[in-house]
Amino acid sequence: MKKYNKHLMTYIVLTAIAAALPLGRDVYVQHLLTLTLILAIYALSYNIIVGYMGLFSFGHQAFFGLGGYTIGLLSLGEASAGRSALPLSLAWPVWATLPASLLVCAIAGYVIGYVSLQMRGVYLGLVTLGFAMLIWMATINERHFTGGVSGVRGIPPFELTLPGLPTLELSSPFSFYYFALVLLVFTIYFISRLTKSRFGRALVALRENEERASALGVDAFKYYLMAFTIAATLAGLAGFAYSYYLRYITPTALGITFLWSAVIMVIIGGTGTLLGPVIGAFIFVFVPEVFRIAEELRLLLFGAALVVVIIFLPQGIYPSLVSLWDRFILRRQERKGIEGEISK
Amino acid sequence: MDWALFAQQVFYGLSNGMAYALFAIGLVVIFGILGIINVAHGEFYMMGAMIFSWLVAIQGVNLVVAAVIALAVGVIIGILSNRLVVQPIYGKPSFVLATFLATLGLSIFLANLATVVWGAFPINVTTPFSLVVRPGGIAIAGDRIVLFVIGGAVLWLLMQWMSKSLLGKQLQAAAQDAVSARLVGINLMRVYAIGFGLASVLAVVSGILMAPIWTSNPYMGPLVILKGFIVTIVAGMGNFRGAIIVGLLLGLVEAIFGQYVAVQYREAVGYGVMILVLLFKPEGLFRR
Amino acid sequence: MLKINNLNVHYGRVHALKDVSLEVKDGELVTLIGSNGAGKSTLLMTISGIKKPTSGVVEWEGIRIDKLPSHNIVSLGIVQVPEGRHLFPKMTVLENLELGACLSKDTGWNKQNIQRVCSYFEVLGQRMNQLAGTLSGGEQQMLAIGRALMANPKLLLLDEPSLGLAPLIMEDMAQVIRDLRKEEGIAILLVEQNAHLALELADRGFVLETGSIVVSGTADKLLNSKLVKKAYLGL
Amino acid sequence: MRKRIYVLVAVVLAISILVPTIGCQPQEAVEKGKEPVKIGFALATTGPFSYDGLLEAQALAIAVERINNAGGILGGRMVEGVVRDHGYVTENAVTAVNKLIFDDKVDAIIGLEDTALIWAAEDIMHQAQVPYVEFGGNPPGWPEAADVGAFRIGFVMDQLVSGYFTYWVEKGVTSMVVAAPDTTFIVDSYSEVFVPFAEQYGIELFPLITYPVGTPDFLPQLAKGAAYDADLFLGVNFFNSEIPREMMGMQELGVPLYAKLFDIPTEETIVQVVDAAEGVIIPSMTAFVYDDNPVMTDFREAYAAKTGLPAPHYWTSNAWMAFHALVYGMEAAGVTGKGDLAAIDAGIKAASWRNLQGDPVQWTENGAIVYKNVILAQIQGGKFVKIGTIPAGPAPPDIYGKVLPPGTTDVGAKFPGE
Repeated sequence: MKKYNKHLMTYIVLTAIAAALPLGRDVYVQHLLTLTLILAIYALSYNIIVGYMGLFSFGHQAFFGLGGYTIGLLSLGEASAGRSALPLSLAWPVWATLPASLLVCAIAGYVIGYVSLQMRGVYLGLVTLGFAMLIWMATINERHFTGGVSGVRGIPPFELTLPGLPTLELSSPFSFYYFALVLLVFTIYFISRLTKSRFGRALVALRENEERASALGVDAFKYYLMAFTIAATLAGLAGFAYSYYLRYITPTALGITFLWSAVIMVIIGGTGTLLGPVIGAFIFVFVPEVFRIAEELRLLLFGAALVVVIIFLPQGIYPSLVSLWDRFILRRQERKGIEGEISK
Repeated sequence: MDWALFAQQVFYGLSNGMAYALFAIGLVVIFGILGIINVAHGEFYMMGAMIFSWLVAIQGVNLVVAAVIALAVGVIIGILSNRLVVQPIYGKPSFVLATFLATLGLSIFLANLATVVWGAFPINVTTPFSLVVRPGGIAIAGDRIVLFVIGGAVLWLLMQWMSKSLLGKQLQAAAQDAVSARLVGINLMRVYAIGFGLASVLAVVSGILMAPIWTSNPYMGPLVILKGFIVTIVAGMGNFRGAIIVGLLLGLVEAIFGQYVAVQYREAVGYGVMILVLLFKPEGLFRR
Repeated sequence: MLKINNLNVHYGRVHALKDVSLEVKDGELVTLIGSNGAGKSTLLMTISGIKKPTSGVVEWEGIRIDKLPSHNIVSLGIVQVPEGRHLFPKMTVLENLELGACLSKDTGWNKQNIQRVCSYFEVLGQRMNQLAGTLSGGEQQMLAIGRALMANPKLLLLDEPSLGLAPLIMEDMAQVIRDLRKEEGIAILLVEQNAHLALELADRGFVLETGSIVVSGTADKLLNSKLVKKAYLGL
Repeated sequence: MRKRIYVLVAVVLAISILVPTIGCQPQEAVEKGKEPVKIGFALATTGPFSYDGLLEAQALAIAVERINNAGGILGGRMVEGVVRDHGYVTENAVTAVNKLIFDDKVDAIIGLEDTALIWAAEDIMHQAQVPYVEFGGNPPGWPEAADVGAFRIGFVMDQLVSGYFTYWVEKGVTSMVVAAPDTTFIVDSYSEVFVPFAEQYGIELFPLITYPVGTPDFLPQLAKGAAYDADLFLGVNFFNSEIPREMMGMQELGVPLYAKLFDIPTEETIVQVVDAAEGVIIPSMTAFVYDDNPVMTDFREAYAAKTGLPAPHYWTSNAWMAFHALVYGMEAAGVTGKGDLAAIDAGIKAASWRNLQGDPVQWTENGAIVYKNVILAQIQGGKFVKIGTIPAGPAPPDIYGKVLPPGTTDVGAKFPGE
């Protein structure tokens, strides 16, 4: 119990520091931080598949985009008239679009997972990629329904009205940052509870040795499908935040570039860790910005940086930091021990 | 039914398919031997096409000389990539995922490097074969015939080399069972280096052959890499003959589907087939 | 010839071999018996250079080989026939044999060598162009040994050659092992679960339990040892 | 577990130290009224579209240098250009614009050469009261009448198309293939612009979606279009790298009359590809290139003096035009317009256009500066030759927001021989 409290305290401290980050910064940095948090949720959801399940999925971007598109299509209303070529004007409020987008992603995740989770390894990755590409193609081509390549424009700002409470309107990166922070904290809490549950332990057992876990009576397919659906739903949550934040969504959001970003964030940060993907998202957003000192070379440098990091820290940055810290602490303890002996 | 148009589509489909096959075969080599997906394969292909086009169209170098230089640079890039990017992480845990990211980083790097060196403007090459004949109303372009002839020859040589030469057999052996390959005394690291070199040569060859047909720019790699994935998977891992057949079929099916069914979904056919094959025949269509 | 001193091998945190020391002399047949998971295969893989030891020394004819890559070890004459055969299933018998000799460049000599292998295993001669994956279990084992012989070994590491074989074929295999020793003077390190067979063939033996050698000695001595009798011979 | 916690705190602290270092630039004290006018250029300097972006950046740098050599604007204030890359990706465009406005603190923004990019970033710029000039692809109806301080230099799809239809109808064209890629918004505009005009002019239209979503070779699709056997094959495309391939394909397929709706990147490329094809006609939406316009003459001369090369047309000359519209507007308004969009709005609209006498541009109702004419150029004997001017036609009735029922653009519905 005591240990749990200490843990909780750390997270509270971390959240407090995170909450203090955008204070006093200009909107540009606030925007980057907000983007980081949204992408961190997305990376965490991808980490469930890659890190905790130990499987490949190259189709995760589809769920991110589906979440975003659901918002886009359901929230358009009279206010967006003239700004969108779509004939839709459903004008659903936030409390309705949120469950809708999560539900769409959960169903999509369940269906795609059900079909493709019989595969393993690279094959699973490519079959999910196939599904994602099909969804992407349909989004581009069925423009009477999706807005085509120009995307959905004129998504109303995030506005939550609950009875008895003042209306919550988030129209600036600064205010959206705290909303995204709440979502991120929820996601981290949810995943940490999940991994500590019986379900999470079963997943880890499956990751370590699927045959043995299956022999012990773990229904691999059922667990994988469940986890895949959860990951898809969380990706939808990230897409939800993304869509309301930028207030505009294009097929890029479910295209292959968002697969690359997920892969980069999770692997650079550290697969199978709770905070690795968050660090990965930070790096993914901020490092290309740091390279803005040379606008034309920034992606060249970013590509090179990716290679270098993965060669020297193939486990990702977060686990390497932990082990570095380990060594540091150990050495200090050793030194202390020696000093202690000398003083005796 | 307009038969001339049908024949035209078959011709275009097959020549596109030849390009897919030629490109994919290098992916098949790497995927077969190392079990990894080389995302940067498209950029090897791009480097081949760009170096060749730049030398021929901008510098006025002789075709053959340009091709040789492009091949040489391609081999160097392939071997260096293997040495500097893949080998350092070989055998580490999560090797497959790590190489996926490392080669992704490499592909970003190479595409942007090419932009810095040559600019992103497309380079167009005309060769002495860039002419068109129209037997029976079907447009047959000389460059496509060259693609068929040289591409076919390269694929045939590759198959012969793979099945006849000791080195080719070593490559196959490493693909089939890495541990016993080491136990019979095969130097795995050397085989991997050769495999990577070979794959990049094949990518460069396909780049050179495609340059006069498709024009070259630094971002042409990602356009074909997904086709390569489809071919690799549908054919079955490490299956060369299958990859050639599937590549040709993919081009053909896309052209015919685009002509007679729905042109905007022609790309979907490949993915649909890939999904179905993986679900019902996961070892690939052409199991040897 | 082969000398192993205080060898330690880890798989992650699992200590697979603990201070193992043993020796195989010229032309000797030494057997290693032990139950499943005792570390027998790990020992062979370490000798072959597939698995790197955490500490200890493996010496072969006075040269340290524990840091050498596996192909160099093969070229020194230490060849392993791995457990479960590990053939190249999509290649023909002939190709498998050729790959066994992939370190030698002399093809004429290789042909002689193939004939030599066929003299031990006549069946293989009849199935030269069949895919290795389609052979029966016994034939596969023959091919695996044949492939190893193609490399002209001075020391053959045999890992469970009798596994999954019918008793009759097992007897054939035992005969081949005897012949190899007698006619070619090849030293053999034989790993077996079938302790009866192993000790019958061997000059000396070691018993490996959870990574440590617990008993060693001549085959006769082991056959009469209480521990071996109880645990491995089922007497 | 505890060390983990330390690591976390260390990382977060590192982040919080790193974050403020981004976006902190030393501010030099400058005499009030003499500080430079900062203009942000949001361009694609990386990615497949950098062939445009880098050229635009180059042209804009020359423009900035020239203005400064002439003594600057607004009573001697120098102009400072800040290039920020968006790589043609929507959320990167938002980032680049945020960087320009809140970190670089620019007075105005030029760039965002694509519909999706401007749509993603327009609200940010408008809320920050930063005037912006766009010079790329435009959806019909943008900017909206309410968008004070938002400008567009270039073409308007509907006027371009209507002028085009008038021209070809006169030439006796009664059927037309319109081949558009499936990755640009042109496909959307297709139903909104082409179909109403075709109905109006009585032209039979064969819609064709071509071009890659990752297809390296779209000749099968062009072959399909060629088989419609229409009087004119009209290529509509955005992705420049495809133009040479497209033209090669037309040549290969023996299409008799082939025209492009937009300009092409360089004369060299196009001539190299279609040297002998007399049937190929290219309209120039950057009409200035072939017109005797003082601003464009300046552009050609300044570019040649700096680089020794002929000036690239396409978006580059649009960028040049946009820059001058902005600085002349600032001059006329007497302010940069930042924080006071109405002033710059009036300024740009009232600008003397001192170098634009006889300018081939006009204002549209919603506040865009568009070309009055479309210049048609033909390749003759390895050179571009101006063959005529098409006056911009009227807009078709209610083209935007009018969504045609699904199936109208069903590709292949009218395929002959089926």
